[in-house]
Amino acid sequence: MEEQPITPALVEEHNLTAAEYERIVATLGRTPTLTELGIFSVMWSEHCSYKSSRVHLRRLPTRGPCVIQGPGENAGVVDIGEGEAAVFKIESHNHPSFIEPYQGAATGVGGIIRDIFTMGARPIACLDSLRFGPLLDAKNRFLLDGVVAGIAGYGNCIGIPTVGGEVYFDDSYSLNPLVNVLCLGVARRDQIFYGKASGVGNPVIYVGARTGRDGIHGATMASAEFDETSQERRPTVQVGDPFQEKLLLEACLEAFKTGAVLGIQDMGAAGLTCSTCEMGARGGVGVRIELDRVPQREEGMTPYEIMLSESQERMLMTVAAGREGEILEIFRKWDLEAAVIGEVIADGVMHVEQGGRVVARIPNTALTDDAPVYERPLRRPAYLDKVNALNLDRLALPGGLFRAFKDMLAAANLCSRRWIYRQYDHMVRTNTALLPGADAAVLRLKGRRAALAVTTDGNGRYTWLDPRRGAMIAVAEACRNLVCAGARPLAATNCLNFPSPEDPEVMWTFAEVIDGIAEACAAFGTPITGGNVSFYNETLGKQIMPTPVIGMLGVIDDVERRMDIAFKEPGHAVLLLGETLEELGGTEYLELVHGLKQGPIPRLDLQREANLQGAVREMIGAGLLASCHDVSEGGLAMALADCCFASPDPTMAVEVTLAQDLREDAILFGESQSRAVVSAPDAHADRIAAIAADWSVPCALIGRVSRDVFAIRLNGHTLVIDDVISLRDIWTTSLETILH
Amino acid sequence: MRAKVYVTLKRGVLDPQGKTVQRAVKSLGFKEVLEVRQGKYFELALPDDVAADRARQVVEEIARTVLTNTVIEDFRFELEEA
Amino acid sequence: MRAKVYVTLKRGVLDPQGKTVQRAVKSLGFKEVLEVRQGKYFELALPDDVAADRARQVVEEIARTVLTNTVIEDFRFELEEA
Amino acid sequence: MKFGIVVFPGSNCDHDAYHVAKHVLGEEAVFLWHKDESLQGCDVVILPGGFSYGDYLRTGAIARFSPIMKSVGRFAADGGRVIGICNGFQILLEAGLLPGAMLKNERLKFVCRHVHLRVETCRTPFTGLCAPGEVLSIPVAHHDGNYFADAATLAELKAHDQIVFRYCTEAGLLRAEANPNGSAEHIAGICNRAGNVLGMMPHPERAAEAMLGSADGLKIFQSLLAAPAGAR
Ligand SMILES: Nc1ncnc2c1ncn2[C@@H]1O[C@H](COP(=O)(O)OP(=O)(O)O)[C@@H](O)[C@H]1O
Ligand SMILES: [Mg+2]
Repeated sequence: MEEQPITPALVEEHNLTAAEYERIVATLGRTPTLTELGIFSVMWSEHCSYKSSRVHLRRLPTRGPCVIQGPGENAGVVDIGEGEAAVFKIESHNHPSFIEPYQGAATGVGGIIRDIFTMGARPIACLDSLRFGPLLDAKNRFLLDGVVAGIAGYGNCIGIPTVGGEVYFDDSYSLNPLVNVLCLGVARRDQIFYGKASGVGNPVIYVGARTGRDGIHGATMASAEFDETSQERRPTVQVGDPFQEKLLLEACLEAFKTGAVLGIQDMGAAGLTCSTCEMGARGGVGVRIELDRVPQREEGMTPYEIMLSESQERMLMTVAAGREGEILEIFRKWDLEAAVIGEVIADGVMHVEQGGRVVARIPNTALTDDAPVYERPLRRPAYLDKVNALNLDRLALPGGLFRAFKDMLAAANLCSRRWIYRQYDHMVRTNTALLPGADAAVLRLKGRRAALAVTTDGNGRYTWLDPRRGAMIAVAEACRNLVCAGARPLAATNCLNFPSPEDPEVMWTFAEVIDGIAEACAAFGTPITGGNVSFYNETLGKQIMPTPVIGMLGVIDDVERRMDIAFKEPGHAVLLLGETLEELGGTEYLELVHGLKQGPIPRLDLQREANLQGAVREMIGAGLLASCHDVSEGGLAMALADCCFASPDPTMAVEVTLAQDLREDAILFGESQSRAVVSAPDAHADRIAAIAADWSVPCALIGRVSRDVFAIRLNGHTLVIDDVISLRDIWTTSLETILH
Repeated sequence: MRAKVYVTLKRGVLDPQGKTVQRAVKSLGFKEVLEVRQGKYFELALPDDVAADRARQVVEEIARTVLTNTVIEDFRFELEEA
Repeated sequence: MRAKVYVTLKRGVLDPQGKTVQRAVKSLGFKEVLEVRQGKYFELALPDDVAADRARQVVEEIARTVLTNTVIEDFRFELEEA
Repeated sequence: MKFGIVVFPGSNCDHDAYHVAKHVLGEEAVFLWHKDESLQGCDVVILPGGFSYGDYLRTGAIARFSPIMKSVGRFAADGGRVIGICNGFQILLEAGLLPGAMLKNERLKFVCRHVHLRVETCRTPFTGLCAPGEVLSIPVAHHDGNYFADAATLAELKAHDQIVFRYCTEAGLLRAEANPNGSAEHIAGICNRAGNVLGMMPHPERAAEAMLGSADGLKIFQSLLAAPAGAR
């Protein structure tokens, strides 16, 4: 069966170019078997090999005093003090979620959680970063509903709280929703596990779910190997089993405690193939496996199918010789499948046998480090000049700014995300010290004074209009969100969602985004410890906006000093830190009210941003603030509203009086960077002003927290005034209203 | 008229529900059960005077578009006079 | 041998899932559908050589004790030769 | 006092309950494995929240067959104190240790949020430190918390003062909008006739420290510590 001739058509169906195929033949010194062709095909795919992105990713800063493990492992690891390490990473599951939103999103959650506990960490939280087309379209509502239910279905069941995230709506995502999930775990610093095989003769153990014919993409050809029925039995969608993964998680953590586990890797994309060759390559050894010993869900699976299956909830581990019994016993206790399927060998090859016959034998490095790398051509997109030619003089103020404000409160991109996060168990494990609705999620570390803060950010419209600066703003906003929650930003992860890398204009935006992230991360001292690249987010020629999502982790030294965004007491002074410029390009307001998706996007001065963050940290550290919220999408008016609505008291309101010689809409809705709204008792106002002055951050007393009446006055007239309860109502229920 | 619609997972699609039930059943001592697959079952009530053809057409379409996730599930249905 | 078990909510127990499906069906323009009730459907595989009586007894017991919560649900089942 | 927290496959609030018993209350706490039968001499058994067996068939349906549940049944019959929280409540219903059943939430969505509970009876060892009618703020997190019982059972529950908590507004009023799941008579928690077995959907273990937004749940655990001893 294996002797099926490899034809050019077969090669093409495996998404390999003729040149790549020649390279395979040269590496092996012979024609590959069909199984080998399949293995090369998945390992050299964009998804596994990063062949288009690798040359660019090298420019990201990945080192720093806190970094224990940077990119290259299952997840990044950073030191969080007192012998503990945080393990975190973000992953995309965009394409599967479009095909089947519930299962696509669910298995995305399952996959990233495995990446975390495979490193020896107990996962403590997830965040989800989502993008959909406009909700006017029933198909997009269906996708949102399914994706949120899928994330909830998996995360809630496995018992890991989904504590935050973000969601944006834009037409470019209509045929390509984005589903990115970040998972964060905590481990003992000295008990991190790596995906590395070692010790010739050590057994290799397969644990978890049985292998089925799930998600085998490679070949759809009618060939001798695959008869009609096996085609039909090959589901394109994997079904997640969070219960199984919960058992796997507990069993793995228990197995790690024995000291018998030497290396472990989860089977995600490219399943058994990927874990086998990567573990071998990292350890500089080889791995020999026998497919007959692999637990299988169905009969008659071919080596091709077993090696390429993407069945979920599976792991591969190497164990100290002689101690396999102990490990198998633990998995049995948790009612899980576990079997010794091979051993570590000296040759650096992936050696696969079935029925005593060798079905694949490939040098590990040919599949990993030596996989093709492309310097794809780059070309600055022509659209950029056109969309960055906004002339504010030609932009009329809307008839009623109050009306515009109400529309913004109800806008899908700005309204409350309650409908989403209430479907997520965001409290399980009892660590969530800042609930969703804040700038960042805060997780206490039981038994310690310190806590972790985590957020995801990425405004696709910004990066579409200005890839480099947009990416820098994403990093800046992520840091700012953490700082506003009282944290010190530590390190970042990133998920880069782009259309086809074969389009030079896309590749140019990709390169720009990398440079933007690199520059900003270097400036803020937040190295990138891992991430994910998702290309080919385009359907029928329609491309998504380039959408980098930054996940940022920070530490709060004293959890009691965490900060939230809610106004606390009527009478408190409300201050605006930072400078408001006449900037409307790229804003939510410009698109919502004027129907314009135009730049230039807000300026970002890294030094000013650092000053703002430094000032805010000092104010929070000194215990001066009652609330703190960064100003982002929707501008100052939205930020003020957020601070009111975040209070459990529905009558909490604010009255501000602004005086500035700028367009009124820019003052209210402009998205100038490096700003924050803070509130504090009057007695602290002087010290706040002094700290701001020290950091050269403009600081203006703009109003007071009030009760019932929400009012914004500008240059002597009232722009907005209403009963806060009715405004709050618009904002809280908007998503529900749109969706039901 | 009454329609009964059965929705089952396609062959080859993992059925965690069924598998879990099967395990439980086994551990309760029912060794005879070799496999359990779990699906959904719907009863639709239609007016008695709907023509069988029309009923068939309506139920088929509802089953396909609403009751079944055709990416992973199949369905079949029966019509029954009340 | 194959057993098919149908579990449905008792009359009088509210079925919000069925209601939601019904609403969806209606909004799609199928005015004919008067009511939708959602239940569960199980297929159990038994060895071919089990005596029908024994099979009946086993399936009945599994359906009653495991597959159904008799406070809110009823069940019925059929046996089928393979 | 010794707390035993049962670990079913799929339990995920077991560590949270343990944390409260051991580190917040400073009492003794042990995990009880579902395949064991011994309750290790515990004074209180907690059936924690989570998704036992994935809740794939029905919530709590399979967990009730665990070996440990036989012992829990005997323990309860002898007057031992048992709290089922969320999935634990669902298991108690499936096991017949409490009457009624759980349906899917009326709105068919999982719901995680803080709710208000009115304490309906203080006669139980779980509510001894509460005032009648007192309103507690405690979160819920479930997909199947829509309590159902037929009219006769509901009448029985009332006749024997078995309704322990009801969902209410902050001011203690029973209102549809304060009921997160459509539960009959706004029921959030019930006990058996003797009062030694409590099932509740809200999670008191998530509201036992001010840092988490509320410490009202602690009252339930503290009531247990204050109550005269039950069976062993
Ligand atoms: N998809 C989501 N899942 C969970 N929480 C979300 C999601 N989207 C937004 N949130 C939460 O809603 C709040 C507001 O989100 P966002 O407007 O993006 O905040 P910011 O502008 O401060 O970054 C945050 O606390 C965020 O974590
Ligand atoms: Mg944001």
